[in-house]
Amino acid sequence: MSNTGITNWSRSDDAMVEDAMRRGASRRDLLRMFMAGGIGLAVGGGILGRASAALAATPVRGGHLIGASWSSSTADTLDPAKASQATDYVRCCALYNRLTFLNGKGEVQMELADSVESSDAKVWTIKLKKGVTFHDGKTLTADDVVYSLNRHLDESVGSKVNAMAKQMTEIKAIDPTTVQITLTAPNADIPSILAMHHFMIVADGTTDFSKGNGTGSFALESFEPGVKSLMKRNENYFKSGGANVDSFEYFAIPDDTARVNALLSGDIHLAASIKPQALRLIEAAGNIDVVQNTAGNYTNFNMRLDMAPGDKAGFAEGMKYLFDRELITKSIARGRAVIANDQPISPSNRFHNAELKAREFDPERAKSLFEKAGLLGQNIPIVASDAATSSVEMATLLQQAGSKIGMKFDIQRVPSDGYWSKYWLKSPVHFGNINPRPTPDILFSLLYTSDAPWNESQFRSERFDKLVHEARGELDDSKRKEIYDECQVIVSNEAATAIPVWLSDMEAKSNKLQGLETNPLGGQMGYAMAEYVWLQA
Amino acid sequence: MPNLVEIRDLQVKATTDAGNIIPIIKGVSFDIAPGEIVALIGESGSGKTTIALTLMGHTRSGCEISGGSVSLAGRDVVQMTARQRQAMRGTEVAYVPQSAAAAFNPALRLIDQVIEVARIHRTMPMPQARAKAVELFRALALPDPENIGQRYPHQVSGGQLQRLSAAMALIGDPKLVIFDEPTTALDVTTQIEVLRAFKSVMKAGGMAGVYVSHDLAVVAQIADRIVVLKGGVVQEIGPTEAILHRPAHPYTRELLSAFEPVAYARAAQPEAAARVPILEVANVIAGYGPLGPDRMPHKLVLKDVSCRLAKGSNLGVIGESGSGKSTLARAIAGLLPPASGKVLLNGELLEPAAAARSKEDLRRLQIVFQLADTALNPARPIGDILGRPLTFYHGLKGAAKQDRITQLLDMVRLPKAIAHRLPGELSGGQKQRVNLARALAANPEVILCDEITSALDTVVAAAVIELLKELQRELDLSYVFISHDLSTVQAICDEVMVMNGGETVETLRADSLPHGARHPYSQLLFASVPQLDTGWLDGVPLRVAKSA
Amino acid sequence: MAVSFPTPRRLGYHISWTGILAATIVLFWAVIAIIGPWLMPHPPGDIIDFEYFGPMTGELWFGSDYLGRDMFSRILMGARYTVGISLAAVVLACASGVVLGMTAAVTGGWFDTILSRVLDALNSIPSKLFGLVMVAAVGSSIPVLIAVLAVIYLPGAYRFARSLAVNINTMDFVTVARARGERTPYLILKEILPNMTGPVLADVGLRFVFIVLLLSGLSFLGLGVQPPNADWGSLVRENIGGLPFAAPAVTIPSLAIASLTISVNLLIDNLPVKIRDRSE
Amino acid sequence: MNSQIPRLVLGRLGVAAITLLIVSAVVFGATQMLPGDVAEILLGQAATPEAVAGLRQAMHLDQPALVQYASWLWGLAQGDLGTSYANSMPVADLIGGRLLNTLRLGAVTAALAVPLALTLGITSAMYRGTLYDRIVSTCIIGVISVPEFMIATLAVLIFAVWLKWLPALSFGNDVQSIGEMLRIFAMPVITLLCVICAQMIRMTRAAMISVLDSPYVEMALLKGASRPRMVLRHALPNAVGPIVNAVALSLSYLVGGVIIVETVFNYPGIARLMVDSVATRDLPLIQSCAMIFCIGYLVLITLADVIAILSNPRLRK
Repeated sequence: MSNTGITNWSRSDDAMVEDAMRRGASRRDLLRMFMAGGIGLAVGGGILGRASAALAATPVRGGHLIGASWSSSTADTLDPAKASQATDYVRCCALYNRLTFLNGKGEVQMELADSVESSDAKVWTIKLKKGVTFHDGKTLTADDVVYSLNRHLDESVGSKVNAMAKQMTEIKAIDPTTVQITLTAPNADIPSILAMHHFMIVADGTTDFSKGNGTGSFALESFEPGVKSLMKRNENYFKSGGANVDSFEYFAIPDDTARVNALLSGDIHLAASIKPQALRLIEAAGNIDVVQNTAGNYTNFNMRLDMAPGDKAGFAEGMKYLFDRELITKSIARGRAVIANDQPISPSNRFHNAELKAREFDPERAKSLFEKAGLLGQNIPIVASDAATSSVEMATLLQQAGSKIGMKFDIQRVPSDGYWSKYWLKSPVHFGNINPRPTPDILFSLLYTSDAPWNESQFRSERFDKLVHEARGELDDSKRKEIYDECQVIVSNEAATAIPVWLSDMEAKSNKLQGLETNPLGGQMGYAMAEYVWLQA
Repeated sequence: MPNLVEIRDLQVKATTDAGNIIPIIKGVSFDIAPGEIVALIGESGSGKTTIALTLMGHTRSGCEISGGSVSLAGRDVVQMTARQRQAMRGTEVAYVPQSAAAAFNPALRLIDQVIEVARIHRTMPMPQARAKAVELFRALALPDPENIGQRYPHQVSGGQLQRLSAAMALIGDPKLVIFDEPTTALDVTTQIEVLRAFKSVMKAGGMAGVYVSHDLAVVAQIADRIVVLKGGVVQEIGPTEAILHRPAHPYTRELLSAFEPVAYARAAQPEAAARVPILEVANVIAGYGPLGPDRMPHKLVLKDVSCRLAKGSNLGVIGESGSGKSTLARAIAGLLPPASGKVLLNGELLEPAAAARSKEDLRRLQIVFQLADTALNPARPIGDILGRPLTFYHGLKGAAKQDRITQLLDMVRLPKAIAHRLPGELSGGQKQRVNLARALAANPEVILCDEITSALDTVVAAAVIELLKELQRELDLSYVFISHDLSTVQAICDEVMVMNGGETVETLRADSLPHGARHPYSQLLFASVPQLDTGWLDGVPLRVAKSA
Repeated sequence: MAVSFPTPRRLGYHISWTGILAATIVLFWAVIAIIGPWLMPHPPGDIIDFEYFGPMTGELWFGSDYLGRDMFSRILMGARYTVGISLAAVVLACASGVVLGMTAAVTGGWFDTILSRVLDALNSIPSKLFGLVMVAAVGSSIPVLIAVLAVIYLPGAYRFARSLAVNINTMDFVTVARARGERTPYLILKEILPNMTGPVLADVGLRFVFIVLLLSGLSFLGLGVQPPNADWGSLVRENIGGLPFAAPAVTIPSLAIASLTISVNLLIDNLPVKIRDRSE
Repeated sequence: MNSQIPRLVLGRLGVAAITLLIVSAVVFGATQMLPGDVAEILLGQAATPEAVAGLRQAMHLDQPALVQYASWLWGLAQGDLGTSYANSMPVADLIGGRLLNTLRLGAVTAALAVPLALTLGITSAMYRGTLYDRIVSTCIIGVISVPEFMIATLAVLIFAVWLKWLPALSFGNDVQSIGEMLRIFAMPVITLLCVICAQMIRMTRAAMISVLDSPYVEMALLKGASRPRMVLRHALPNAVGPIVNAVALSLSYLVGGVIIVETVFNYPGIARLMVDSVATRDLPLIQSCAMIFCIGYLVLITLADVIAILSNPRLRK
């Protein structure tokens, strides 16, 4: 990935968080939540490397933890509302707390809140824990929560979740430890919404966030945007024990090779987002573990159906046949990927349609399809970018396959810088990168229904829209499975989005670093690792 | 009494960039007695400087002593180790360069350079060295001997530098001093001074000297014996008197004859003045730098100069460096547009700036520069250089052009084969002829000759003058002949205009020279020209000396 | 530079052995750049080996790259881009720089002053950053790359040419041409240019080297030729991960760059000299 | 006695003003071509039209770009670099530390590079044509023909990853002791040396050689001066002009050109700051960085000219 590609990461990170909050959108979960405060869904087949062995071990206190992310700039911020990249999230998670959070299994847990309850899912009452203090000594009150939530409604703040927060019509403090939120319409997801990183609680009236004054397990020592941050353990943290490490240093090393080298040389304990090509070196090193997480992240190939050449029947299908998924898995992902079948529900999801087989690599078939579409021998531009993981490599594979059947694809590699605002969703034929969503409903309503905000191929189908809506109301799991199976078939065949493989996100860490688990909110334990991990002496 | 220097069968070879080895000194032998001054005379390429340098065990890059011996005070310089030579240079044998201006380090104070020899060889403590330097300055008649050493080279005049370089040579009390054309670059009035100074200190110090020069007249004043060289071979060796008055070798005679001022004998046309002058310059004022409020240039060089050139006759312009004679040529040619005044060609007014003049006017008035090396584009073959004006002015092409080029080359007595050569491959004389031919290519009516013979050896120069005369007869040309050398001007001009400090001193008929001069400056100027007579220098009235 | 080659003695030229060797290498790469694509055993984008950073084998002469593509083919392809782009850029930069420089020197005055200012300003912008901004702005296509590289190196060439031309301009033969009434274009092309070809050529060579390196530098910042093709710099950069294993995928392109730049340099330092023996 | 220098410097100040204006205009033009503006970039995925509009308004970015540019210039005229769009910190604060790092690295490098380059350049000119000369020049060419990032990465692998002698990362701002500074700067400096020395050495050699051919050096030889004396006392003072010029040009690279070194060693310098600011379309920051590079360049070449003048008595008067 490029060292300037901020936008792409902000984008995917936001999406990751957002999916978590949208979890449990089914009525059944809603009911459950009233009784039990929410049960989790089986989320992301988080495969743990050797690190998992360490889980059993008991935490060790002390030490100076150094982690390195992949992108950072002067836009780095400690304002949760503006947080836009892994680097920001990790820092905010260490400095602030949310009312609720999601554990490794994706279950909603209470953090600053004692309880989040509603009788009608429209008016929500939040009871706060007592005796929680900010780093500056101030005690947490309802006003802080009201202020923190209201900020997102103010457009001049530039909050990432402004749209999300709009549903909150009224946020008021009942008493110092009780906050009441009134919504435009019932929404059972509030507990998860509040678990978003952006909804972290800041002190009432805070406008300058460079101090990072929160309730979190770490207190800020120093912070230089685009350079690094240094934190000390918050000794009077409200959770028992608090963080394990004494101090926590975090920054970004944009250059992939440099990041790995820094880990190998022992300068850092954790290097986020490792390229498959680096694995050989890392494994050779011996004292390095790789934490791999295949939760359903994918890079897909989008052909807009409302533009040439996507509007020609058969083109999309042809392209799907032109993907050598075998080769992609082997060469590009170095085996750290699972072949996909052109639809977004990953095998780790219980609604995954196993009957729906992935298309074989079949150039001849593709050729005949292109012939029918009258596109054979035409020159078709493909927009790819380092912003969409491995898209450039995939594009080259397509190009080669195409050249063998007389299709000319000319690859336009564009800078990651500005890719998501300039090319994604806009170019006729381009690559995208989508992060895991735990429920089919989110994925479909986000990416494929007629009103979907990111309808990458401009796919329109009443039947599909109807099915998705139907499924949202369906209580019977098996029935929903059937419906979703059909949805997946429709997407796989009709939507013009080729999804060749499920990619996995890899982090490399020194084996001194222990207790790092996977989390549906994203890498580095949903960016909250600092509070939980420890350094083995 | 043994000789101080004994050169026996000296051989020097040079390696060309082609890698060919060619001999440039072919077995030269001669002696120098202590306190004796021997002159090496010869034209460029005769190897005189090379021989002089071997006395210090030095050869210029690409050359090497390939045989023979150069013994100085009994020790063979050729066999010496580098260290021994270092030790010898400056103390036993010292060098006075041709161009002191170039030989002084512009970044260092003069005194430090003068006494450097003492510093290098630790011959004496610094204060003493400085004191001695001041003495030498005084002996060499340098102004303000106490403080002149504190100046930098660019702050003193050429003549003074030349004398300072002598001081630099003498500081180490060498047994032998080598003078390498030390006065060639100087004006006559300055030269006389420097010669005086050299002669006196040499006599006083009783030092032996080698005086390298191409100018017999100068050598006559200072040398005891003369060695005549040509092509790296000794032609004749003898006492100065003998060489001057009883030359045995034909080449020596040739050299001498080139010196005899051949008065320009031609049927004087009394009515010449009556006719419309082909070129007329009226009250020209010109200079360099930005125009001042009075619309006069910042640095005025020509202050109201007027002259006229009758058709078919020649006007000589003579003066020392800085007199503005070359500037006059540039002003006429329109290269330096006059600030005021008129230039008329055949009675028609010419535009001040060349750029504004018509092709025809440009064609009729051609200028030939002093240094053929820089006046000919070194990157283009002679053919092109001559061909361009033919195409430019006369639109000649192809065969016609080629024929004309051959004609031109023939006119200036050059083989047509030269057309394919580059200037760099020609000798000085050949280049100057090409330079001339280029002007002729335009079929001009007037040619401005700016010091065209100054850079040439006397014999070659004489030949070029002859050529000019012939061409004039054939092509009915008129020359404006600019020079600092009286004899050349005499040799070709009807009238001579003496210039000084940007002003006309006086205009004289050539045949009345040199004794017809009325103005003191012209008298001084003419009197300063060395004569082929050993007694001349001492005979020159001291009035000349003071004003130098 | 890539097409200059030693001229035999009998034509009156003299060149050292180093010069000949260098010239041969430069010539070799020049030829590869032209015919390379026809020599490629595999298409440069084709993944023919599931092993990545593979070693040199009889089948894969230069091993395989980070995707298991044939390095040999990619090097051959890369030659065209490295040599081609750099050559185009250097010619563009130097041609325009020299012409502007000479014109400025000959005409002088305002034209000279303004031009010098502007180019000096351009010179003060760090080349890589300028390249980065430009390519981020208008995308990374070959014409853009060439243009950017040319713009970056134009000021240098201009400065160089101008200083040379100023000196030559004072020569008498230029004055003579002026006195003859020649116009600026003639003065520049016929009188001045022929006298600075030597130094200008040397300058061209040096800039060529710098451009090759800058190109590789830009590729490090993610700008370069469109895939599957890549210039040598990009090859080094995309395979830099193989450095720890000294994989041919990274060493070979580096060697290619080195061999090219070094020989160009040596060639400049040992340019053929015309034999000049004065004929008297 | 010395009216030359002040006049030159004053003149240069005027020129500098113009140059800076031109540069800022060029940079402005370039940034206008970049896709997206700071508001879109900051909101990233959440960039719904109304959100962007709101943020733009809040950041006063709703007026046309040209106006913003003009107002920034106006601010600059009053010595105010403006405030960063990306994180509304004063640009001066953002640059401060980074600039210091860059200068520190630059200073250390220059302190090593200049003496090294001069010695090598002068000696190889002194012994022109000898084996030593050939070895030096060959090494130079060899070094400059290896891509910068290659040298840097190789250095990290060898010294940090394998030998574990030096840290792979260099944070300029946490230097306590000299020893630590050496450890931290070692690799960046080595890399930079490889990049900038070559040109300086070549130029120095060339300048020296041209002077060594001059008559006054031959004169020194004929005075019996030793080779070192000829070179150091007679040739060097006259070669200072071109040499300092070459040095200045090479050093100007250390201000803005070290982007690759900063990236590989994660060194928080000003070059990376500008790259970041380009990524976030942070106009005031971009401009300010450009200004700094430009000023650095101008200062260096002016300094070079001043030294050249001081070294030459003819100009000094």
